[in-house]
Amino acid sequence: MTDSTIIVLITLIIVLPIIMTPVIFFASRYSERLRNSLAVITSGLTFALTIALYPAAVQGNVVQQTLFEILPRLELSIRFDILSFCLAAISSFIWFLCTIYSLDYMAKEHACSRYYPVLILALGSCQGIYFAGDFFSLFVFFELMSLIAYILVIHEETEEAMRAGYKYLVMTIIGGLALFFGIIIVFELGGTVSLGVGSIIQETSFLALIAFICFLIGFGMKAGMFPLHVWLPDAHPVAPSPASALLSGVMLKTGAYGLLRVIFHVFSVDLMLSGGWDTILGVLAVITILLGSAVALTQTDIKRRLAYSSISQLGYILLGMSILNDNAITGAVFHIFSHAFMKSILFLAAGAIIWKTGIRKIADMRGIGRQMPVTMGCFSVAALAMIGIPPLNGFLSKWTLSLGALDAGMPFYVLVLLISSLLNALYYLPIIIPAFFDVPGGEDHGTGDQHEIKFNIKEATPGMLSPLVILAICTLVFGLTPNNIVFILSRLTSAFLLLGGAL
Amino acid sequence: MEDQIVRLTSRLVVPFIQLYGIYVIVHGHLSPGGGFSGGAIFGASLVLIAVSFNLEAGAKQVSPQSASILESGGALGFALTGLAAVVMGGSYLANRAAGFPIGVTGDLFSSGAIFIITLFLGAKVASTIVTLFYNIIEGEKKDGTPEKHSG
Amino acid sequence: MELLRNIADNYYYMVAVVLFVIGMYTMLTHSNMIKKVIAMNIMDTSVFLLFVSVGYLSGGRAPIVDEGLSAAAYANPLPGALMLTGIVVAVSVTAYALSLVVKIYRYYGTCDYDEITDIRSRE
Amino acid sequence: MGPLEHLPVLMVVIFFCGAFLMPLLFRWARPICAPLMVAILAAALVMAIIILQSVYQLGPQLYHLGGWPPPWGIELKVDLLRVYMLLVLFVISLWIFIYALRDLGNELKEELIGWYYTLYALLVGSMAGIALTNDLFNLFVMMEICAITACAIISIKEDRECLEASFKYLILSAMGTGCFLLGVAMLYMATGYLNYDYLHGSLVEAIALYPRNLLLAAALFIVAFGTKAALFPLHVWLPDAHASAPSPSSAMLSGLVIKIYAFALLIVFYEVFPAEMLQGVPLNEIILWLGSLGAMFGSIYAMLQTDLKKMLAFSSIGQIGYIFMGIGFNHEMALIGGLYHVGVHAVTKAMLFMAAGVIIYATGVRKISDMDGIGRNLPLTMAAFAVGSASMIGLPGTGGLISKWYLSLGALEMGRPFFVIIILISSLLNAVYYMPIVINAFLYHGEFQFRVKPVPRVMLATLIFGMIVIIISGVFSRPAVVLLEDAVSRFF
Repeated sequence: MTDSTIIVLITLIIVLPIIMTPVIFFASRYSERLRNSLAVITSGLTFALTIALYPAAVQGNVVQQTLFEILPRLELSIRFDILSFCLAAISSFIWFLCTIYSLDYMAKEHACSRYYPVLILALGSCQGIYFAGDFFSLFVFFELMSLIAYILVIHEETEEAMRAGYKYLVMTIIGGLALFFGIIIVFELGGTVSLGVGSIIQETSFLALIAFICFLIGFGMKAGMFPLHVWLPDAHPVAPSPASALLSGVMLKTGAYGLLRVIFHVFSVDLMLSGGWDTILGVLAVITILLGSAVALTQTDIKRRLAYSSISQLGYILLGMSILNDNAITGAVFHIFSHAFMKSILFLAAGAIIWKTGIRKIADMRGIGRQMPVTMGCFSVAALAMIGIPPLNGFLSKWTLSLGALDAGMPFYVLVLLISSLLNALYYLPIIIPAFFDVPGGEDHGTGDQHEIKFNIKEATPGMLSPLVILAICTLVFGLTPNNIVFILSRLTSAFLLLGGAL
Repeated sequence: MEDQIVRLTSRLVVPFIQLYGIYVIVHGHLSPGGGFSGGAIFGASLVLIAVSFNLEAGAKQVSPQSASILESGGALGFALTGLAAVVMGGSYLANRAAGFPIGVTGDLFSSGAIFIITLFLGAKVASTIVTLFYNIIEGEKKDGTPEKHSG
Repeated sequence: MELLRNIADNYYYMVAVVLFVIGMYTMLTHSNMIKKVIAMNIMDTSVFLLFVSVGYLSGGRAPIVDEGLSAAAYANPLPGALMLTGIVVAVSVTAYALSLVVKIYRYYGTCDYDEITDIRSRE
Repeated sequence: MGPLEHLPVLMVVIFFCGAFLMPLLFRWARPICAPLMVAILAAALVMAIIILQSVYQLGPQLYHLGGWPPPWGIELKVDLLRVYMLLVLFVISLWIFIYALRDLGNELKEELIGWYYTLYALLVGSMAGIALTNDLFNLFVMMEICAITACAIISIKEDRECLEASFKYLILSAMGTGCFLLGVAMLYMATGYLNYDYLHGSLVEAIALYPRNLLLAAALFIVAFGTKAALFPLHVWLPDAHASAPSPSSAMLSGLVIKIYAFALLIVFYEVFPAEMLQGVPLNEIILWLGSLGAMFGSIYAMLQTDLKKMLAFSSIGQIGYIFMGIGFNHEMALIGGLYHVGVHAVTKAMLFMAAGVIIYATGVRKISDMDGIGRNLPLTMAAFAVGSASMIGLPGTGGLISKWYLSLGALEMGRPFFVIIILISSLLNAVYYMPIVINAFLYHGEFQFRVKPVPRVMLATLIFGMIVIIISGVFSRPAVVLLEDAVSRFF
């Protein structure tokens, strides 16, 4: 694949959703069907275009192209490498499925003519983040996506949603400003913010440390890193379920992606290690993992529990980044994939349950597995993967991460992973087990039959089930076979990054 | 106010004040004074009439409308005289350089454009003083505030 | 002694500064609007005085050109001319300020700033 | 002398002629008043563009009024810096005037509109004069014309708040003038010159003879321009004045008038005072600190406001703080940032005030809390408001980001990352008070409670123009930045 083809494809991937946004918005004036199909087609096309880049990614093509110069030495540019490809592929895939899922889920909701354009615009900006060729463009798309996500968060427009949204917005803006500060410092120290020049900052200094902390705040805020996670458990649950799936499954990863880029393109592995900055990240990651898991235990609302779980899972990715060796980075990247699959399943399944029954409390979900076997089946697959039951993909990422930790001589981290897995089991199993093995209704286990009539619930529509099933299959496939495509991609990415990540 | 002495005195004095004002205006380039001082003297005479008689009598001399026209006209004339110099080929507000005739130093007409400008300025200042006076007084009258406040 | 002589030599400085400070103080501390306007004039006048005193030449003649006198014999006309403009400006500002005071007075029946604040806070 | 050489003075005179023509025309030929004003503003803009070209070709130009050379005559100077200011000035005043054509009838009595045109022309003319002059005393005269007309376009509305606000403004502005004139007297006593270039030349020697006088003069200038430009803590007059004025006046005052004084301070500090003079004395530092305090406190005060226009007015105090920071850093990058912010904030704040004017025109609502849900009734207006807010916060794609970018780079070059944090915190504060308005306007759960009049197309068109300019300033900032780089390079 030639460079120019790649550039054209990338531009299309970013521009297509952005152009389609107003089209979808105006289409909704004429017919809902047209609007819905346009939204699905757009996200599907974006996914297809992204997948078309696969051969180039595997071959190790790297393309960097300046589009437009805003200020001297500060430009909007696009870049293609394997890391971009990985994240763009997974996010457009999940986006596509969530859009399909939305068709039925949102049919009952209000303001759909706002929801779909916003969804597609967020897709465009998300792909923009991944294909941005310099930190300034990345920042632009990052802010765009964060602000658009606000509209998804407050979609329900309830009092609670508005409050959560406000918190989200304030945090987003703080993060954005911190990011801006970091970018300015990098520009000042290195004279450029392009991703194509390898490590921009060569030596540690006070300003460089400030820049690192700023990036940590900016991207860590989005990734739900402790102590900047406070917005996340409020904002994710209040959004409509497909949007929660995207927020937790995909958009959180933009923060992780940004940090990866910062570590490998602004600084370098040596610089991180010599400055001891990996320790900062490591400590924060450990706290994030443990805190997220522990607080998730105490939640009674299923979506809130899932949101806290996201925090701890993102902690794994951060941990992988702090260890900074081949296995750890592979694990981190692989976990970006696996968590995207798993968390979207969990949110979509929870959404299906809420959509069908209105149940949000975990305690009320007893026996629901008998009524909605497919939904709960998928949920269980994902939950088990989260816990890290061996052949599933969650296990694979934890395994690789642990290997990385051991390689780096930090067995302590393995312990953290184990404790966290245990905690995961403690908060996921109490959902799954009663769902399948309890009878619906209440404490009286023996006389379940009459309750069953009251709770005569069927599965959600096929349109909602099919994305779930597809994702569950992916989870199984990418876990059961140790040498699957995703794992290979993660390996390649890790190798690529550790080689310096530049052109 | 109905005071015979004030009225008689001001009626006697006003023509002289006005004449002096004009004198100061036209001799602006020869002796201290000029458009501003002369205009102020001239305007003061008009205010004096209005104060010592009543507003109608003052308005008979120079109506508020014509005062405001004179005001704009004076300033406009000043600006246009400056522009005329540009048209005649000098810098803005140029005098001799633009070709305004300069007489013999010491004569009344010995300053070219300055003389014209001073005249405009005098008209402008005199009418401004009158307009200001009317503005303040009329505001008082129209509104009809209680008497005790207008001390 | 040195200091005193300096002060005595530059007395116009002192007068100007004293006037300026009086004006500024009154302008900022007094709540009566008319007093504020007067203070504004005092302040401006102090500067005019200072400026004119710069151009003054003791024993110098009015700067009307006459044959037979050297340039050193004349007082510097420029500060005077400038201050004439300054006075015109000050007059127009004063007139405008007074017309504002009149109008404010019509609304409130007072031209004391504190009283106006009182009236407005009661509404 | 070719006709082009007279352009500097014509740019000022055309306004004064127009100003005095307006009352006469308004009496006899009312319909042509507004088109004539538009024509004058457009003509001035064209002249500024022509001058820009000739400055690029021939370098800075001097113009001597009446043919008298300095130090006796009044001198006008045109260089890139001034042309930039003039371009900003003319574009924005033309734009605001077009908006004012429709809005004035709403706010003023019919017979006062002619006078409003006069004042408007005088105001623009005097601001052009401030930008162009090369002589301190002429600067003083122009500043006074500007001050009086600026007060007058507030008090022309003749309600109580306007009168009080303009009186307060007038008094404080007169105090500023007094300080300025005293400073001028100090400089004149030390050097005998009033012309910028001559002063600059002779101050180097004078500084050795009269160090205290000259420092006092510099301090007085800070107070004088600071008062007039609402530099914290001399801003007390601004909120009332800008909030109570008719909306076009508010746009003009917040958009341009305070900027022109900041610009004058910049010229005096960089062009008149030699660099040696400011060594060892932390005058720049003072400007910098006051600017950053203003940036913080302006935003904090703005958060507490309930009235929309008052909030915008307080926000101006914060934003002018950035401009002063740009001046105070004494670094090329920061100065470019500050100057760029002059233009960006002029557009943004003018547009926000116009949007507020449209809201008041259409619904009569002034309170922020009453604006919930207004976005559905006035979508375009609130979109403009949203874009303006984005630029105030400094979101990417808007001009606000570019100026903050340069300011921050300047701060870092000077080794002062602390001030970058101040800039960021004040941006955050901006977000805290601008965002809720936009969000509640569009996403409020419920109906807007007030009756909505249809908005004239002209007003909406001006808002659209504003949005476009803000976005262009954020995306295609190169030409302006290059111009500013050329303009300020001679100071460093």
